[in-house]
Amino acid sequence: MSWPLVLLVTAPVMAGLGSLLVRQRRAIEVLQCAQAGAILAAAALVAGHVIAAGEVSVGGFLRTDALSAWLDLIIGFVGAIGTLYAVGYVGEEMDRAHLSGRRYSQFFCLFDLYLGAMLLAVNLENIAIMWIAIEGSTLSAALLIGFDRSKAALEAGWKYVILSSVGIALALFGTILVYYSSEHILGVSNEALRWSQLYRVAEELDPAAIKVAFIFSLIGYGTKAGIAPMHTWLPDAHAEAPTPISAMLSANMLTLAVYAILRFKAVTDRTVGPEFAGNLIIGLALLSIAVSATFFLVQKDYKRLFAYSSIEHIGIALLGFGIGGFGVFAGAWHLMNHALAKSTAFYGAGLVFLRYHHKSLDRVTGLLSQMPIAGTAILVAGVALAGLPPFGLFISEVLIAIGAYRAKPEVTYVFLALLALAFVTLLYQVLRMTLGTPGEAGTALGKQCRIFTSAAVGINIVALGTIGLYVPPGLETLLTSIVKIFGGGMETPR
Amino acid sequence: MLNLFLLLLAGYVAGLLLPLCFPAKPSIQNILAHGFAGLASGAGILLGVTGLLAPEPWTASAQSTVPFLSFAVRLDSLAAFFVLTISLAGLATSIFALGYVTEFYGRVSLGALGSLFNGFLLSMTLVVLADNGFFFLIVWELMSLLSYFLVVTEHEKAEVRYAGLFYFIMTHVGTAFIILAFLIFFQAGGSFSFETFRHPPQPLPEGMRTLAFLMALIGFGTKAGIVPLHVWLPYAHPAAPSHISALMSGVMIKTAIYALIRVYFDFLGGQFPWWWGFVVLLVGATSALLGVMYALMEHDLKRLLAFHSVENIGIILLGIGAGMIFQSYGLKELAALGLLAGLYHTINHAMFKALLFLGAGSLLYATHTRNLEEYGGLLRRMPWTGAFFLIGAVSISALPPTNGFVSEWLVFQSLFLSFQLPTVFLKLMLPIAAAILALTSVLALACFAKAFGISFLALPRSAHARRAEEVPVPMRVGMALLASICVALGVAPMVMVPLLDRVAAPFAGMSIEGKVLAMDGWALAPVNVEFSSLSTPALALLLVALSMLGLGLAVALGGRVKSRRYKTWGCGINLTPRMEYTATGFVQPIKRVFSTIYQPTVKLETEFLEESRYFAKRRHFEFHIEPIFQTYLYDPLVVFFTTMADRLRVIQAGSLHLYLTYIFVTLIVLLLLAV
Amino acid sequence: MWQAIILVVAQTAVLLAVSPFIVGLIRKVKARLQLRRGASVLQPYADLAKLFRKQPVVSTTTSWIFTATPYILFASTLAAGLLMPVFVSRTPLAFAGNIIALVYLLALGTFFLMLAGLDAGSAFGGMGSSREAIVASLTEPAMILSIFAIALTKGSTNLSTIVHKTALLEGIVTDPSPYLMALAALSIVAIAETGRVPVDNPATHLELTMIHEAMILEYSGRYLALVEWAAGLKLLVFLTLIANVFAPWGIATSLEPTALGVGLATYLVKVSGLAVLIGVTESMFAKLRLFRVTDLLGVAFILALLGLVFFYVLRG
Amino acid sequence: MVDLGSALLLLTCFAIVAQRRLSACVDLFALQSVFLALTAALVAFLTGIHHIYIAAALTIVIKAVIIPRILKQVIERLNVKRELQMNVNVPTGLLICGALVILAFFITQPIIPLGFLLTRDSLAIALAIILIGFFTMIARKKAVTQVIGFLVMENGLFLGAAAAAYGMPLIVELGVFFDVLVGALIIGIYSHRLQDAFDSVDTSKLTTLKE
Repeated sequence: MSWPLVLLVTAPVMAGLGSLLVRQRRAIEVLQCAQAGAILAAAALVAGHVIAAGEVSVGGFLRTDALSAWLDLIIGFVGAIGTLYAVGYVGEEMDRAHLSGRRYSQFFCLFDLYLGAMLLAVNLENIAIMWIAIEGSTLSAALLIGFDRSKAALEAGWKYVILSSVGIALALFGTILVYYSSEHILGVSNEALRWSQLYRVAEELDPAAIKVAFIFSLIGYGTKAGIAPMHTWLPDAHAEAPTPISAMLSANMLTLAVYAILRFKAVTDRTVGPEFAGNLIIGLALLSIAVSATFFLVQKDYKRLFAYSSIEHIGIALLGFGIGGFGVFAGAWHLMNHALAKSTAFYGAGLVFLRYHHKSLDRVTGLLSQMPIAGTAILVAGVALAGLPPFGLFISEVLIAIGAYRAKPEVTYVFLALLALAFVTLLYQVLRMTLGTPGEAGTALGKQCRIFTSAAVGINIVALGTIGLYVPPGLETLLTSIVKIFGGGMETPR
Repeated sequence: MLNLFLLLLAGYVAGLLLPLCFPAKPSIQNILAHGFAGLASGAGILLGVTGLLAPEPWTASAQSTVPFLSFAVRLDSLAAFFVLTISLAGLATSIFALGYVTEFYGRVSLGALGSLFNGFLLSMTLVVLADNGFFFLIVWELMSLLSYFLVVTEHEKAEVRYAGLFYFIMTHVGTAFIILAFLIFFQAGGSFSFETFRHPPQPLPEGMRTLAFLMALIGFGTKAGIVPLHVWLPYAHPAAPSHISALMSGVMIKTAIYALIRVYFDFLGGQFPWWWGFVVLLVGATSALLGVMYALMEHDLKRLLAFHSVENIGIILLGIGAGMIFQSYGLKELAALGLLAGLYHTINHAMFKALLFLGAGSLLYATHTRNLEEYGGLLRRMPWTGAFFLIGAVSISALPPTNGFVSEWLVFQSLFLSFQLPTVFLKLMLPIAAAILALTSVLALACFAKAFGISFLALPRSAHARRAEEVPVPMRVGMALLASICVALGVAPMVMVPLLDRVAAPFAGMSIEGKVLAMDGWALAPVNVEFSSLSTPALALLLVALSMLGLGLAVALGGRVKSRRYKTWGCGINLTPRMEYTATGFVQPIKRVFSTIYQPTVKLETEFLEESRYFAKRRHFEFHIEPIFQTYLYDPLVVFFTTMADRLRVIQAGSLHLYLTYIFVTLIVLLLLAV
Repeated sequence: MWQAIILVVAQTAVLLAVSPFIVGLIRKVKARLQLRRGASVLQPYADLAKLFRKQPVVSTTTSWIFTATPYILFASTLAAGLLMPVFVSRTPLAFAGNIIALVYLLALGTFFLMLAGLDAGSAFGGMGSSREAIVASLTEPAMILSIFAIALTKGSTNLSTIVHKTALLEGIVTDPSPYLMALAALSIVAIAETGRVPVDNPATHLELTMIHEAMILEYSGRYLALVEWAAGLKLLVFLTLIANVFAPWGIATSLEPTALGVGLATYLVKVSGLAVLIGVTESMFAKLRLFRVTDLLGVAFILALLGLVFFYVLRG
Repeated sequence: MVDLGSALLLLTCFAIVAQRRLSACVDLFALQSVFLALTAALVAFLTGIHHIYIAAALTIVIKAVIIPRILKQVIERLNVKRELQMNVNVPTGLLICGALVILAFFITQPIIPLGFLLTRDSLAIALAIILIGFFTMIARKKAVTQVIGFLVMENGLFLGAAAAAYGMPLIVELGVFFDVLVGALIIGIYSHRLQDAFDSVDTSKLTTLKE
């Protein structure tokens, strides 16, 4: 019973190639919606199987444990909804003749390949092949970021491609080092690269080698995850990419990179104990939160604003993972809620951009009264991202604070202080945008665009609300088994 | 009790959701929202009363899938008392709102306003009911969030947005401290349930206890509006629609008082050094005095009332602080008395402050201005509102026989009984606190003589006031309810004291009902009749009887003389509003006497006629007082952060090589660390 | 029970009867000291009677507050008087309120008087009220502290208890300094509260200086009568307070007729004595500027505080 | 033997750092790739792991032939002959590279004993090459030289994989090669577009996006 997994990784690729072949817009739209449905269903089914059976694997090639299933859910859901949004958004661009039919189909081809690469990466068993898939996603993203060929877009794309290529290269060296130290035990073969195998023999691996390997993969994949100080490409890319892509980058790709780091962390923890990797991650995480908190205040561009908030939240999630125990629970939960909230925020931002054709924060006010959908999206997302109930980010942040306080109280003090600062600065900007009286008129959006985008926003907000204060039992099983992957038990007195 | 609780829950939830189902039908939304709110708060009143009378705390809980979180509620006497307070205010405001919100039709989405109103009431109720730290934090934050959105109801106004943001930031920073305080308790017990907070497996070390005390004081103090954390309050409360201001000022800040009592007397088991109590006392005295002093200088009625909330929180803390001091010396009955006094003032302030804010709302409704100088002569146009406002004013000025007087009298007593304390220092400090309290209440009296006199008496000072008309019935009913409660709590303390005793007794470790009530309930006599006694019913009767006597004498000695109506003597010219004493003029002496605190700056510009320097064409006068804490404490902070952020922009300088260098350096540093 | 009611009525009667006399006496003393013959001591009674009969003029700008105030003022002041022992140490209504209640009853009257001052709409009334506000707010703390200093020595804030104990020479402090401090403070307070020179001048209508007179400027006829009477009562209340708290000796500690007689007589002597004293001081001092009054009241506060300190220091 | 090959690779790195003329840099890179291929083949021969031969062959084809050609074309089109000013001047650069080599040996010290006797030091050298490549990207301003720096890093990686770890599984190798190729292509495309947009490939001029 493994077809859903196969479907999950193949559907986007097929849809992508398909939209390259069929050139009519309507056909592409249908294809995309079909793909969205397919990955959504497939992701749900895969997760279901994993919840039931613990693991799903196809050949020696694909293997999905709780962590992968978690990522499947995130990427699958956000990807599917993002596809709907993209149909609305890019369609609008085309209606306004900013886009030729050829470029239209190219966009969706790249978009789907990008999605496919990410979905593949999280379900692969072999860490080296996972690297290849991630590199694939990097490259397709590189093309998407520079998609509209403005100077800014090119600059952002260039920076992205250089920095993340370097990062990814470092990550590969990390992988090689793991292989280098594991092949003595598992033999010179694919076995030596399967994480399932690695976990098994991790205790026997050479600590020194694994340490170095972890540092390389932390910095390598960390560059992709936008951890400070490797985050520098992130604001540019998120701001200049077409908004559906910004949403995907922030909600999916960063999460994917975190996933990759986690795979290595799991091995490292088994080999040298959780302290080493934990401390490194905690340090960088706090740095990331600090950086983003300070940059909220000086923002002039609302897409950059949300980009920095991604840095902050990836930092928070990593802090959770770095702490371990139910910190892992919180971190994973944080990733999912962040993905939902952040994509919502970018959906809203995209609509605003379509209307005003500029990204200047100072000139956008009174969204609630002028663009109810976008306004609500940004307000709700802003409240959620600021870490307020009834949204899950509050839950995870408190849990992380708890975990941190248990492990290292001083970390908690710093963490809470930074959170408060980030709260103030982010909310200040978000409220400035949404409340008040509208500034300029802008150009109204087309009907189709409105339908698709508001559907996307609506679904996201509903999802965000439902899992706000309540972890569905299925997801809870996933989370607990994720915690087990990191060797922590869930001692959770209620 | 479960049924009552569920009824309350259902009512609020219905009021939360249903209005949203009828978009663009404001009148329906209005009725649904406030009708259900009224229903639910009615249930809340019953719940509170039953809870106060119940022998044992009532608990219920629903498990959650989140670690450490469980939706547990516990209705002990303390919680019940606050539920009662919240629900009373909730009921009155709901009735009032029925009429009041009509002026928002078309301007504001009634659906949003109504459901936020219900959500706000619900969250406040849950705050006092929560029995799990995590749950508490959630509803606490929800309360802040919802109240924020209520504050910015009229967000098209810039000052409203500013007020809201200021409030939101302050309260959230406060929450950070609360989280820390809870984490300290959590550390000891490994659980967030209040039960383990109460009885941790291993006791907290002294240092940790002190830290928890301070964190709680800062965290909850921010919400309560203690000086110097009060700065948000005079912005936020006036910015909200008046019935919301009534709830925020009357009730919301009380949840902080609840939490403080919960933490100090319940979690920390009332075991603390005397200086904790002294700190609370100090904070209370400062807040009381500065609160009323800044209130005096306000001519925006709602800001004035907001500052009085700071004052009254101070008075409440005086009572509680005294109680804590006595507690730390094991003087149980006095501890109970102090606590009782504080709690009594809590509910009293909730009632008369809500009443006054509703009154202010009515004035706003009738005149569309909040500026005292533009009112005047309203008592003849709005007799009902005027009467209710007067009752509120008399109560807040602590004049017999109203409720404010009773509770302040009790606070006085608990401060005077300080001669039983062992140390001379405290023996001196508490009476001085009493003196400060006396000063405070007289200044409050002056302030409300101004507020009522300038706005309701003499001639109308503006076209607004001339056009004013009495407000619709629901609003009057709402105010009438609160006014009658104020009087009742004043003349019938024997009803309230036993209930309050049930709240205080468990914490102080003894019941003092018998010691406070004398002459089978007709007099209060803490802690024995010899020391002091007070009987408001007697005073009320006496006052009535004697004014009858006065009337009698007048008739007897003078016979029935019909009095003649004639215009006031204006030194020969006809009296015009411009000759009346203004609010500014009224407080001028006070401003001058206390100029060290106010640091007033006065600007007077005069344009003379060209012909002669002896005739002024127009004079422009303005004075403003220095908001010390903002200028010297908060503004510098803001400046610091903004400049810091500005400096740090160089990190993101845009150069690819720089970025590559970051990665390179990080890599090398980490590698060196690892090896 | 009946006994109590009779006593209350009697006390009421005495207060009502004596207060105009005190006012008259003070006037007389001042006149004498200014080498005038001055009006008869009984003149105030005649004034009251006349005012009651005159037709009052009520301003058209006023509301019901204006007409209600005299009654409230009268009632509250008289009630204050009934809370404290006058010629019987155990006054029946003592349970109704202690010294703080007394202070706040007077405050109630002041509050409504301020409102009335504002109600007529003339600048004088407003000015009076605003000045009354500052004076009242500065006297209050001193008053509370001095009262407390006394209360401590007797372990009670019930006037009746204080007086009774002192009269029976219970718990007399060996060192009188706390008493003296408190006495000084309370006298200053009394002068300020009752609007006598050097704080206020009851005999002037010079707008720059008047406080109390300014508030009641618009009153006439029976309303004025009541207000004046209340003013007299307030003065008497303070005199009685000082007299009975600091020198209660002679007051009736039981209800034998002789004791009552003696008590009444001594009471009259004491208050008249104090009245003469006031008359003398009034003619010795010039009225202070409003903003110098604050210094005077500051002194009162410090005195009261010192009284407290002394008490504790001596007790150790 | 193998270490000798690795040493040669390291040498070419230094040459690239020292070289100012772009086309020369490209040639040096091609040369380095050839050395790399030889080393890999040598490893394959000595260990008898055959798929490393394929890897070696691919290296020759892609890195020694195709990519250099692409780069040459780019250079022609952009007619940037030589790089006059850099962020770090040549002597300092060389010194830093020396330091990096020492660092690489220092870091790999505890790991080396793990490796196969035959290729003891090539791991250290691989790391050194990676770091030097990275450094080149920082030190040079022109897009093309940055690309070369990146490709040098890739070579370092490949050396690490082939020599130190006796080659990754074949499928991995193929994947990696594919990615490298595509990556190079995309970077090429970008540098074209940058040229069109900014008429220069001096990446230090790309600083419009910042706070």
